[in-house]
Amino acid sequence: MAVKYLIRENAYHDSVTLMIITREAKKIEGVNEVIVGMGTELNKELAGNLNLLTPELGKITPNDFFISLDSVYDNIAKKAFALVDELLSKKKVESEDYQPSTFESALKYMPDANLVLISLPGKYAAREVKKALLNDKHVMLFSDNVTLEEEIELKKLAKQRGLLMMGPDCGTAIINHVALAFANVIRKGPIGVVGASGTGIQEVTVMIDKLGSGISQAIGTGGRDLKAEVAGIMMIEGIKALQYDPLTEVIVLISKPPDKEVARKVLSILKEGTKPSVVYFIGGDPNMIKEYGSIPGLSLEDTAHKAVAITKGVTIEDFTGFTVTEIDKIIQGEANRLNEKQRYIRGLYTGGTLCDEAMIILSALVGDIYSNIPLKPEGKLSDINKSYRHSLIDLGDDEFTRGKPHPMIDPYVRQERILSEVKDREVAIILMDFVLGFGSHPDPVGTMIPYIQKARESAAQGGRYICMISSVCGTKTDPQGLIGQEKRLKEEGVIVMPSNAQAVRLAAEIVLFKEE
Amino acid sequence: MVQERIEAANKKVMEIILNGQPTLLDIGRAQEIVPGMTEKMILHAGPPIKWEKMSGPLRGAVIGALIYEGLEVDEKEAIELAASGEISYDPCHHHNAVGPMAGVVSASMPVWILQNKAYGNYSYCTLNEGLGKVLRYGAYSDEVIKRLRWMENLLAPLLKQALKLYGPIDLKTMIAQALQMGDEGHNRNRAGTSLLIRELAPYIVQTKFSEEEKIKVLKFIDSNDHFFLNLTMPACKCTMDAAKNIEFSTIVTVMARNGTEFGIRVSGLGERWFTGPAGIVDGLLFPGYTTKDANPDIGDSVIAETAGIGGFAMAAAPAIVQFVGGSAKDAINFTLKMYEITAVENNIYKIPALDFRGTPTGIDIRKVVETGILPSINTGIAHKDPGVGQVGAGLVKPPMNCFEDALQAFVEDLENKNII
Amino acid sequence: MLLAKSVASDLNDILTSKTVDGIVHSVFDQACNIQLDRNSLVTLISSKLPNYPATIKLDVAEDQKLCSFGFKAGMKAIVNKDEIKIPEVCISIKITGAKVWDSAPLFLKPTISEEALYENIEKIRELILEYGKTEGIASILNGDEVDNNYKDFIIDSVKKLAKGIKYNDYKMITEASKRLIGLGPGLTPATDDFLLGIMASLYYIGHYFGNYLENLKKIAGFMISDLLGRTTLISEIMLKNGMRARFNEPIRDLMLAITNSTSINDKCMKLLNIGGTSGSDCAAGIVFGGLLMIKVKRLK
Amino acid sequence: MTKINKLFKQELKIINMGLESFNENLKKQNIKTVHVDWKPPARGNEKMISLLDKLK
Repeated sequence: MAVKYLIRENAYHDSVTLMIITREAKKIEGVNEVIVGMGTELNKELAGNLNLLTPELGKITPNDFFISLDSVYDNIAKKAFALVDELLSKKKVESEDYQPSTFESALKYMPDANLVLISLPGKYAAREVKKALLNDKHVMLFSDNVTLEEEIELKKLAKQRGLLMMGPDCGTAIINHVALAFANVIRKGPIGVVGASGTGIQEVTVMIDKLGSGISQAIGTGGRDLKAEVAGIMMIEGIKALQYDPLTEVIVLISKPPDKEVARKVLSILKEGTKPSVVYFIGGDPNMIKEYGSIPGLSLEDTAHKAVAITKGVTIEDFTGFTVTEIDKIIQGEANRLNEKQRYIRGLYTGGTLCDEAMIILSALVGDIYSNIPLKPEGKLSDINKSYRHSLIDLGDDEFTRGKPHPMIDPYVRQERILSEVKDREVAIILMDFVLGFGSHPDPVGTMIPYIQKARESAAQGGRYICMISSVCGTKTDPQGLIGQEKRLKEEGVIVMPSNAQAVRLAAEIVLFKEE
Repeated sequence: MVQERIEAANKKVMEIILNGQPTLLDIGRAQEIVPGMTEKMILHAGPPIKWEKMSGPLRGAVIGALIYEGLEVDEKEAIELAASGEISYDPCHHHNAVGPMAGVVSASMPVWILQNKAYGNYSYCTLNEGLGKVLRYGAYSDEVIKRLRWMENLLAPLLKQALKLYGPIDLKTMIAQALQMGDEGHNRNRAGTSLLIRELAPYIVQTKFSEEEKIKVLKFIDSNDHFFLNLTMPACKCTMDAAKNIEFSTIVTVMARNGTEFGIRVSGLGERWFTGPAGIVDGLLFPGYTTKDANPDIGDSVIAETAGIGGFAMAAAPAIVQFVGGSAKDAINFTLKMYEITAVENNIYKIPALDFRGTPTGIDIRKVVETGILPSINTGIAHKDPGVGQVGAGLVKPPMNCFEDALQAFVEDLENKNII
Repeated sequence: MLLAKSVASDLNDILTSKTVDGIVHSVFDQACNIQLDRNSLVTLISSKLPNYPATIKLDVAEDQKLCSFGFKAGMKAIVNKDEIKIPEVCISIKITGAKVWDSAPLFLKPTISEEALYENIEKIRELILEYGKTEGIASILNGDEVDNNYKDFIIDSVKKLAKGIKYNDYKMITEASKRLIGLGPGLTPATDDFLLGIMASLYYIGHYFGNYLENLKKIAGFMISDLLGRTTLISEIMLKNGMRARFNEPIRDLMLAITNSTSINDKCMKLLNIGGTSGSDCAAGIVFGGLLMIKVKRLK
Repeated sequence: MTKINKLFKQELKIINMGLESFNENLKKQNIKTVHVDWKPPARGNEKMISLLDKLK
């Protein structure tokens, strides 16, 4: 029993408000009992009966307002009292819908704002970021088209003031369990993530959640942070913050292969700290990571597996297999339904990093991959609208999104693309990602289903079966709901794999099985 | 450096505006009272305009005024005279005066005499004629002229006597009270008119006029919710006038329309007008009228918004927002938006619905240009033909170029002075 | 300047031609209390509310909230029988000319049978349980279904009070009431509303059974004989008015309906709609007191 | 403690500038936000921006 109380002398509140306060305070988890009222003898006596009376409360008069509650946690009591204050001071006027026109004016309405989320046209963004930083607000800058010079200047300013400056082009962050821009609903847990890639963070955090663990923070840095020019300013600040954060036990780093010098710097910062870390430089060299004492991830999924393994204190093993039972049966079954000529995999991706990861895994298994964002220059498609052999397309790349919404918001590009892909007689497998979470389309699977059906019909008319493999980057608690989305894909005969890595691997295995 | 100078100048301007003490003193005859007024002069609303450019309602009001003054007897002759060059036209604003809609003031018209007690300057405005067919909307039929004569011969002398008995009336407090009773001081003047009647009635009764005359006067005021508008306007005028010509200030001291053009004046830019085409009012038209009937924006009444009431105090008068099909919340948002372009929150004019936040006061041309937010103005809509009258009411915005031109002139001024 | 629409007759004793200073005690959406001295309050209420003893109803728009006038607790108020001024917000309220609402008790000759009276009270109980708010102590009418700290805390005292009234045991009444004043959240703690309801039944149903008002008043007096400092000022004054059989309009209307009519739903709903739980708590008191008085009939 | 670590302990209060859907998503998560009804400065009029800058 730990009694926390609050007294307001000569404060009068109507009973409706007080009832709401009692009700709301009781709802707070960790509050065992609460009494709210004026300091009359009987109210005090009742408080005594409920073990909620303190000597100080005993002294108050009937014209003093009090709230007393039982909770062992200080922070919960604070939360309850903050709620009381909020309810008591609630303005009678509903003016919250007013949208101020400038940052300065917004500050008047929320002087204690601590983060500014900016998704303005890149041309104007830097100016607003600067204002935010100068007002000591942390920033998440979603906008792209911010120059490298601006980025460096802003990040230096942020560092100097001890602030987060996530971005530019930062698509995902989860701060204090709030999904910012494109992010999933992830359990609370001991793993802290710093990532230079939006969908990379999404896939890793989703896998962590699927494995039953959770995250403390997921900090985005924007894609260019680990370039030589930016020198990993935000990655380093992020790592330091996580090292200092008592709720973080393991640190996970995700980035495209960084500049070598920057990589050394970042890894040495990790080395200086006491917390274990898993680092995935997508397609980068794992040896350097090992040299610095961090554990290299082999895929986004493997990265999550290893981070979770560390928190559980179990042996850390590379994970490059499947978690699906009877996988051989699926491989054989699918391979047998394809005709002789069907040989190629076509990946239609909405998540850029998922596409990167797919290319890396796939190229190791089946050889050359073509793409609009190829690993090697020779893999560049001459016409991005026309796939060639094994092709993995990032439909979210600039060339597709110019003047159009990103396919994670509106999958229109993919709807058309799937129909043209299946016309190609050599296509065996369509590989797709579905990214859930805040920011994404409210029903990404639903918008594709009619086109999946059409694609199947069109192939069937040519006497062909098309193998469709997908992975859904999402959790059960995402607004779209993982289970429903997966179920509807399965109903359409689409194979749903638990991760992008496994989906890619399955596609490769089917193709390889057929070739044997 | 230059920014500090501007801020300091604006601070001074805002102090003057907030300290203003508009007080109603008396009633007098325009020619005798209004500085620079002559027998053959007609004052009008808005920035300067020639007869040829005048819109329907303003022309109608000029014709009516000429007939009223007995300078010409019929319409045809009046039109000839109006165009002859013999009559000089001048904005009310050039004579410390303001006038609603056409804003026409001629020599014999009685005018309210107000003084800004804090700074000693005066302002003037005609007495409100009521609703329907009235001179300010360009009507000049016999009934209009007859009413004007009645106002000159009975209403004005009677009120003058009552005022003498009462003494000076503090209009600032009265406007502040009206704002707390659902007026915004431009398009809704019901509370203000009621407050005025309440103050004056005991003294009207004490005047040496006949019972019948007193009854007629009281009924006349009572029948016209806008009676108080012609006091709010000069109250705002003498408040703003005290703040003009303050070097380096970017605060707007005058906004006005003549039915053809919208014009503004800026404290730091002296007597210069910056004009653009007057807009069409977006609002509720009375049954039977369409937007085609509407004259472009007209009148000096926008001095209310310039001084921080009217459209800027929309949140105080949710009833008004219905003109544009809005809700009470919209009314609040209209006001909140105006804080984005104004310098301060008023110390006296307060809005109950915003927890007594002061009204947004003092339009800063820099803020208007930077945010792209234009002042939102509550106003009546005049029929474009002379003599028809009011056809609706609603919201209007000034043309952006007024503010852009003023900003450019302001910068050029500073450049010429080698300050920047 | 605001006008008063109506003014309660009992304010005659409080507001005199002598101008006195008061302070704004508390301000709510629909009411603003002005404290004149230790023992007296004048309450300004919006035109939406029914009449109460010691209140002045303002002639303002129905949806106009009083807090929107800028009144704040602690502001000075200058008061006499003609006018209340709150200089800080430039508002004066003109009382002269307002309609007087007579807050005095209104006892009519009973016109319905005892059976109908009983049914009326049962009806009120049903309405409370269906439409009322039972977060206060109205759940006392409902056995043990609702888990409610307040109810459990007072049940014994309520029983004791009933016994005291039944046997005309003044000491027992005082002791029981003492354990019933000032419990619950809000400005008028739930139990105070409950006691007020009991007083209403005591007077009106007591009168129905032909009891002398003097005797009823004596009991009511003992109910609050140990009132001082036990509850909030507002509640204290409410109970004192109740002791003098002065109730607000909905209570009075309901009491008149109970003893003279067979259609009480409207009147009861009006009472239930008062305040947060106040109306329901008070109605519960009326039911409790009513059933008690039916049992007691003539005081000993 | 750095400001970043302080942030980790605070309730997020966010000013959103840009996509309104981000603001809606934050509201769905019960986060207090103010959405800025942002417009390009001087409506994107370069001449006006340069004039304004001269006064700064």
